[in-house]
Amino acid sequence: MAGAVAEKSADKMTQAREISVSEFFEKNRHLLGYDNKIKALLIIVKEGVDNSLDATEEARILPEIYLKVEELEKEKYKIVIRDNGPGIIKAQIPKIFGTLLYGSKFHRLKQGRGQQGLGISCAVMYSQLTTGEPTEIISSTGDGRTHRYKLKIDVKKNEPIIIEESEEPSKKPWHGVQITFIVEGIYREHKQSVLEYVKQTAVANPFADLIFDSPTGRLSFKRGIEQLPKEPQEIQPHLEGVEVGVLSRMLHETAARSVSSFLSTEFTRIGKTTALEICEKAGIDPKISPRRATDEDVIKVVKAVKEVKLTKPPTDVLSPLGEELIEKGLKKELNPEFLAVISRPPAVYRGFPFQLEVGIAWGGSIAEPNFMRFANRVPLLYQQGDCAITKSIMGVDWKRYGIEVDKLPLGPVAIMVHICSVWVPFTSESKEAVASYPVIIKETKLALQEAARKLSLYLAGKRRAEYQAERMKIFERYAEETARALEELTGEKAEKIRAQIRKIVAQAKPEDIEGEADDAGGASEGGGGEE
Amino acid sequence: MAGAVAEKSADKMTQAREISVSEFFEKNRHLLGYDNKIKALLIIVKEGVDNSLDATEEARILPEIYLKVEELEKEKYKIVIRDNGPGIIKAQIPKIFGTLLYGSKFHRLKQGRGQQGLGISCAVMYSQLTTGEPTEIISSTGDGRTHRYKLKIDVKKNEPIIIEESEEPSKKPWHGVQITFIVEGIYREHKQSVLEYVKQTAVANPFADLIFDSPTGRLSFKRGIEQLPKEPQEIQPHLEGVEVGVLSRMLHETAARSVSSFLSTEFTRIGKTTALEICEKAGIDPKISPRRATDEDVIKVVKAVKEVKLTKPPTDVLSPLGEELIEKGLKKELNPEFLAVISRPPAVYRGFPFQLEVGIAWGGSIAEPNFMRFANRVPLLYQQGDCAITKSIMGVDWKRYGIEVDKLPLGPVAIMVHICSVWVPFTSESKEAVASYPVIIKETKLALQEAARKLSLYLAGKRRAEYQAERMKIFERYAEETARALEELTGEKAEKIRAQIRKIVAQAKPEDIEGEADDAGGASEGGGGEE
Amino acid sequence: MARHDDPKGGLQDLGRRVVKDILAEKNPDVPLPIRTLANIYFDEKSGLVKLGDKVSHRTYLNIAHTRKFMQTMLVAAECKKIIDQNVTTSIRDLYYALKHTIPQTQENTFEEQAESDPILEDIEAAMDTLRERLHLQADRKGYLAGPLAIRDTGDMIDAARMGSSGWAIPSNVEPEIIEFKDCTADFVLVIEKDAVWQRLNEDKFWRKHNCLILTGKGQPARGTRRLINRLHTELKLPIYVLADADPWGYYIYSVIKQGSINLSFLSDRLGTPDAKYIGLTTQDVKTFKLPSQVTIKMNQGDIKRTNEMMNYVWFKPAPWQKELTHMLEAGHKLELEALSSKGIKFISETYLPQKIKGKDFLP
Amino acid sequence: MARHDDPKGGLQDLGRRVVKDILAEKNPDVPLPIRTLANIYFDEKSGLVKLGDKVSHRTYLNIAHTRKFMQTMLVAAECKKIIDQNVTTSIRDLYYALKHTIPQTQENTFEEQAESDPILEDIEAAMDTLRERLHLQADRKGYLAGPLAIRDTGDMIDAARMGSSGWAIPSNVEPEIIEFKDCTADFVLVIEKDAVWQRLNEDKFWRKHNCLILTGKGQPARGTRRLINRLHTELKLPIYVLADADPWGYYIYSVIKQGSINLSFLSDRLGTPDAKYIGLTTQDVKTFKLPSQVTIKMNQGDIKRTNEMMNYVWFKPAPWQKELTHMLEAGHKLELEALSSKGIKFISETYLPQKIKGKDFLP
Repeated sequence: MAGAVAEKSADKMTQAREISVSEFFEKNRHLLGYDNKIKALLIIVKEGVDNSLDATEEARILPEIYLKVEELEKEKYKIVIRDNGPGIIKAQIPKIFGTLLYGSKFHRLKQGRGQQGLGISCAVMYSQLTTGEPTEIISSTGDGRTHRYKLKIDVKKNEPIIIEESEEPSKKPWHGVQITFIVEGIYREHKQSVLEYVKQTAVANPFADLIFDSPTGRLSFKRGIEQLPKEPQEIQPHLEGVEVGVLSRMLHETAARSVSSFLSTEFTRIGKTTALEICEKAGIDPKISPRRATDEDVIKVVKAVKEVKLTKPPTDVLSPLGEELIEKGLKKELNPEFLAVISRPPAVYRGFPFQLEVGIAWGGSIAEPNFMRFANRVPLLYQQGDCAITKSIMGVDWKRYGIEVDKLPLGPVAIMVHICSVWVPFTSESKEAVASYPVIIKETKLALQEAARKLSLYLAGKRRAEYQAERMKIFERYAEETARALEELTGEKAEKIRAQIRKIVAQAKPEDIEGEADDAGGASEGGGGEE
Repeated sequence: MAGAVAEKSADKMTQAREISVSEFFEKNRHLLGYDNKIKALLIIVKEGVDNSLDATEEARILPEIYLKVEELEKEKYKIVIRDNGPGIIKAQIPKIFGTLLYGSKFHRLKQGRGQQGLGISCAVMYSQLTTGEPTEIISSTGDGRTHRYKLKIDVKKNEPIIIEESEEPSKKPWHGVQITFIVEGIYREHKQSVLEYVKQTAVANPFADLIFDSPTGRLSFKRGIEQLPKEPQEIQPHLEGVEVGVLSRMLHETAARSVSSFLSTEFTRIGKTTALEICEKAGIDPKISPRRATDEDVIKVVKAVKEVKLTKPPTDVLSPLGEELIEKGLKKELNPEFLAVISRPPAVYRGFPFQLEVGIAWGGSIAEPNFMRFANRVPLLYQQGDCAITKSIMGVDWKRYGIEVDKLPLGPVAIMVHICSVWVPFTSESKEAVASYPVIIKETKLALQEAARKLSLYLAGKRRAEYQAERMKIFERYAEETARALEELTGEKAEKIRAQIRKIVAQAKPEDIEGEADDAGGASEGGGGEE
Repeated sequence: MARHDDPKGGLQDLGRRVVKDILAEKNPDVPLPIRTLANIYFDEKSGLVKLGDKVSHRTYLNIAHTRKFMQTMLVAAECKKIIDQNVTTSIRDLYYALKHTIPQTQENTFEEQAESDPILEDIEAAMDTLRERLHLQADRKGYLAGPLAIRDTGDMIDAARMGSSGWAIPSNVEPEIIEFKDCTADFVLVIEKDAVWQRLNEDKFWRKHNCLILTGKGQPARGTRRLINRLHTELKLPIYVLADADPWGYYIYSVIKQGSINLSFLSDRLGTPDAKYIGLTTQDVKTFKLPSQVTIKMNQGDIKRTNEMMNYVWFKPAPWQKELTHMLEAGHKLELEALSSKGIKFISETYLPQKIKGKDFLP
Repeated sequence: MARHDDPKGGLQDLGRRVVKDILAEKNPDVPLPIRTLANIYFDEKSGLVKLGDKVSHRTYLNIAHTRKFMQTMLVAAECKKIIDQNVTTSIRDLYYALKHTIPQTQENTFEEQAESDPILEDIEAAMDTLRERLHLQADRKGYLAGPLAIRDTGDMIDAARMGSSGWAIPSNVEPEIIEFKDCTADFVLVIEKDAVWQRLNEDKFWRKHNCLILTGKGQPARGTRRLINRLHTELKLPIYVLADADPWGYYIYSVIKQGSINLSFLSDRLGTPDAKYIGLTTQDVKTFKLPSQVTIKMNQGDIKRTNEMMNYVWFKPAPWQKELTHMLEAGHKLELEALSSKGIKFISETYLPQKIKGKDFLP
């Protein structure tokens, strides 16, 4: 039998081969959110618009973005996304749009909307998969030439196929990118739609001009502020949470001459003193060459890191919206009666800095509870229940702040939560929900609680003022009736009594006013019955 | 400005490069379920045991699997998985364990536990990432030689690094594979644990011998049946639901000479007649070479396919557990009072055949509701709420079947659902939940309803028998009192009346007995008050 | 079953029929008149709510009947026993006398009085008799004052000389207990509420207006309704009813006038079709310029009830439809005490005299 | 405040005190006796539940008092007006007469009678007077029969000649309305339930045993309690109480005997500390061999209530502690009608004679 088994085994094994990333994602496209035709439209728009906003922002250009969704036939749409970004140089266009996992952002630790170099090329793949149509890219870097490509993807090889390619002088000087997809999809305008995505994007990016030509008409979102947020900075990794495998690889790739200089040059916020302290705690010679560090050494270093107090990563690498921008966005959209905005200081999960921002708006035009989640300024519309942000909202004891709750808060309340990070941990590649790292939930809850405290003070103050006024009114209200009854009993003129009561009320000090119910009333015992 | 922009753009773009799959999953390992240390242990055990079961089953060997989880130090475990499968030939060992997306099963359409060639190499990657330790693989194909490797993965290149390699004559002839991981993890024995996985695996694979040496002691699961289920068959893709992009690629890769022969040779269950019918409906010449088919032709074919009645894919390619095995598994585990097992005929989603099997057990040792989900015989322990199986259970109107419900059924009920398919659509790469394709939900609900109907008949019969007996008792109960009252009214002896009533009751036919309440009683109108 | 002037004989007949079935090995069967709305009709000629011909059969071999069948026999047998002993007892006593655990079970013959009361009504209806004839006592409430002399079990009572409390109307007012001896009154004023009755008695309203004043203290008991019926039919006195202007007050009036659905088999003894409604109506608010704050907003139940009442045959006459429509439109109701807002003596010195003088009644 | 034999003067005094405060620009203050359990004590000497000295101050400038303060003044003023007009009215009339919308608001002076009734009790307690003296009428219920002659507002009534219904006890039995003229009875039997009273009246129990029989129809109204008090204090008649053997029956007895917590300020007029409890007790089940099925299982409320009662001072005497303990141990209660299980005439011919003869009473 053994022989037969070996033969069979060998037979199977020769069939084994490497699978390309494109093949993998073609078959597993639900991992990127392509679950259904409605959502497919949203994801393609999102990938395009997010890229445009990233590109303009990085080039420090105030974004002007044009988006069009046009129905070609039943369940077949043309999507056009155009920006005024820096454009893409000719040589890179096919690779960027025709290769999965190709990008400039993957190895960088820097806050941005895109991360993996996966989204836009998957959109190209999805288009060709559903309609057979290539994707058209037009781009200029402002050098007077416009490049035009029609591309598909060779799925087996994970390589671009160039269907058409042309270059012409720009009619007028411009820079930017325009992408046109032809895809299968369904356009709806419900809660989790392209429309909602565009609206929320306008809230979180008030420095952008947005035009959306939708199948139901044009929507324009004018820029609300003429200044870009500060540019996020790229950083080195932080030692907190770094794992054995990664450290080991970095040790073998570094140009540093010694372990201590490796630590202080390859990681953020590690000075020489700290590097030496780590080596000392790990019991290894700080001067040995990184390449000579053994696996045991790596493990010792990782353990030592946990015993050393590390400086947090630099706080200025992130680009939060800031309280002013959040206030502008929410006021513009919701016109609330009260607004509390909290920007937390940055924190760190697994070595990545991140920062939470929260806005809670109350009353005004808000009719019902409204929860908006953003990650690096991108709205998250799906998988609300699985998201660390939703879990954090549910984790706050809203009743303590005077707000009714049924799992989520009730009443005329809008809650906006923005997480920005050099690396936002999504629960899936479709980037719909933030993973529930305890420290992220903690930070989110702290931000929410701080904002809720402000709201609670406002609501309490409002109630108190109403209560005081109500009280004085009560003394006033019963004066006339009391005076007339007393006239009947005593003959003293009601007008006079009335005037005197007014005087007494006017002179009343708060301590005269406070008080509890008198307890004259008889208790009924023994089960009732009239007496 | 245009110049500056172009410069900046060029600068960014030169940083862009391809990212390896290993890098991608290293950073996004939560996509594979490595969310926390408890779950990490489970996933690694699962990848190993699933592979072992797949390998033995494919080689038609009755599986004997040994599993050991041993605590080395706090949060550091050694995991050993050994099988009696066919083994792996020497040349393939490094690739299979040291390359992500390397496997024999990806392009095959055949029911199996593993699919992507991703799971076991990711386990290797996770081990080295958390402990820096290589993974040891020992294998023999039964040819008298045993190969031993210690491997790591070069993440940047997605290639194996061979740390140690040796070959020696086997001490005694054997075939199989033994893998040893050293990983960070936490061992627990709660609902979603290694222990639960092993237990449920024993239920769904009663033809396997399993030994589990856990940190708390040894558990043995003896084989309950000495025969493997029939071997699943590999099939060609089915035309139903095939998409433009895939069809287009297949047309360019086929060896067929004409479109019609392409359709009848590359797809399952398409005969010449059907192929010609499709071409006719599409309005294209069936004789043209596949390579000459234009994009428009492809779209026409896809549309035509929807108008043609297609034969379902072959039903014998899947290997369901079968009603007998399910019954054995559930009876052994739960000792229920009643058991209904349903195996649905195969159905198709997106061109993939799949099949649903359901077991509903009631009473006996079952104390509380218990839901077990399996996909291709693998227990699913996480993400219950997101799973099509859970949604299907919630979609059944259990009350109709006499079963109490609070979203999920209540009472002493255990529900086991098994989906097998040549390609199970999971919601994520961690394979924890089945995606909610409408047809899958429909099939699951049909299976559940069929089983629930049987259970409902059983419960109704039980209630009816109780009710009939109760009824005869009632006639008996009131006879004495009635007889005595009648003696008072008429003077006739109570004993005599009593005996006569007995006779009447004994002679009563069911149609005499049935009846509704008489409606003599007066209705109270106008809000009560004694009259 | 024909009306039994011999209740004991009737009970025995009932038993004999059942025994006959049993001895013939037939499923025994007690026919009972159906007493729900489905078997009620308004007899235009007599002006009474009456019981139709529909009959329900209570049989032993019907799982839903068996217990009730037994209970019916038990109640019938107990009534016969009470008649034999020539005593009177209350329906609560009847319940207690019959309640016991059925041998060899944990079950009682009756679990609560709400089980025995309807069985008794079944028997009353089946035998077309009054519970008083079965020597059973209904609850009593209600008072009367005015120029009426009565002989009650030998005692002479003058209702014009009963001080502040009036004559208490007993539960059984059948002629064999209560004989009318002398009456000089011109009419009877039936008042829903005792407090109003006391006011009028204090004012000796009955003397000034030469009438009898009578209150049922809410929904009148059977005895009180029977008394009103006798005062009208035997003494030919007109009956005027004074109740709250709300669905409950109007319902009380309709029960006095036409009888009730539940006791429809007794309508010709308990109903007084010639009774007139003197007030209150919601239209009085305008007529008598009552201040708007004494009105009470109708609740959902009131509105629903009023809409139902508009469809009853006995509220079909135009003046009633007008009043009920007015009530719904105004959206308020009012109680008799509302008249106090015009002063304590307004009701006796203004409201009633004006209504009686103007014959301002609803039919 | 001292007891007012001049209720109108008392009301005026109340008003004058308040006006004096107001004119002195002081926050006006009405002291009111607290009528909750916290200010109740059992006066061993008199055997009555009495009101303590604790006083609550109702002031105008207290947000929780202001509305009640106004209402107190309104009720006081209205009572003065009624006395001025020399009429009597019901507490419901009082409510209606006072209810109106406060000018410039959507609020009424009183929203429901449940608001005006306690205010009236506050005034009664504050002035230590009876509502009857304020010309207000309480609800009435209850009947009496037996050898007692009464003069009621000029009419002579003989309670031995009242036929089947008996003399209806009015709401106000103060001597100025009800005068006792002649009485030959030896004792008074106070019966919780009217049905039992009717049975005994039918049997002419009062004639055979030369007594008065009286029922309050459940918890006796104020008038009935006052009458019992007068029959004992003025005619020196012993009072025997016959009630259900359950917490409610015992509570009714205690109210007749010691007075109630809520009307504790009236205990010396409404309570009759010398009253004795003749039955039923749960111990009677054994004594009179009652069948076990007439007992009723105690529910949670009964058990809770009985445990509370065991701690009341007035149930501290040993025989009561024994009975209450027995009740809890047996776990059942029973109603008067339970005696019917021994036959319809058992109560009048066996039970009561045996108890009276053996002086088998609870204190």
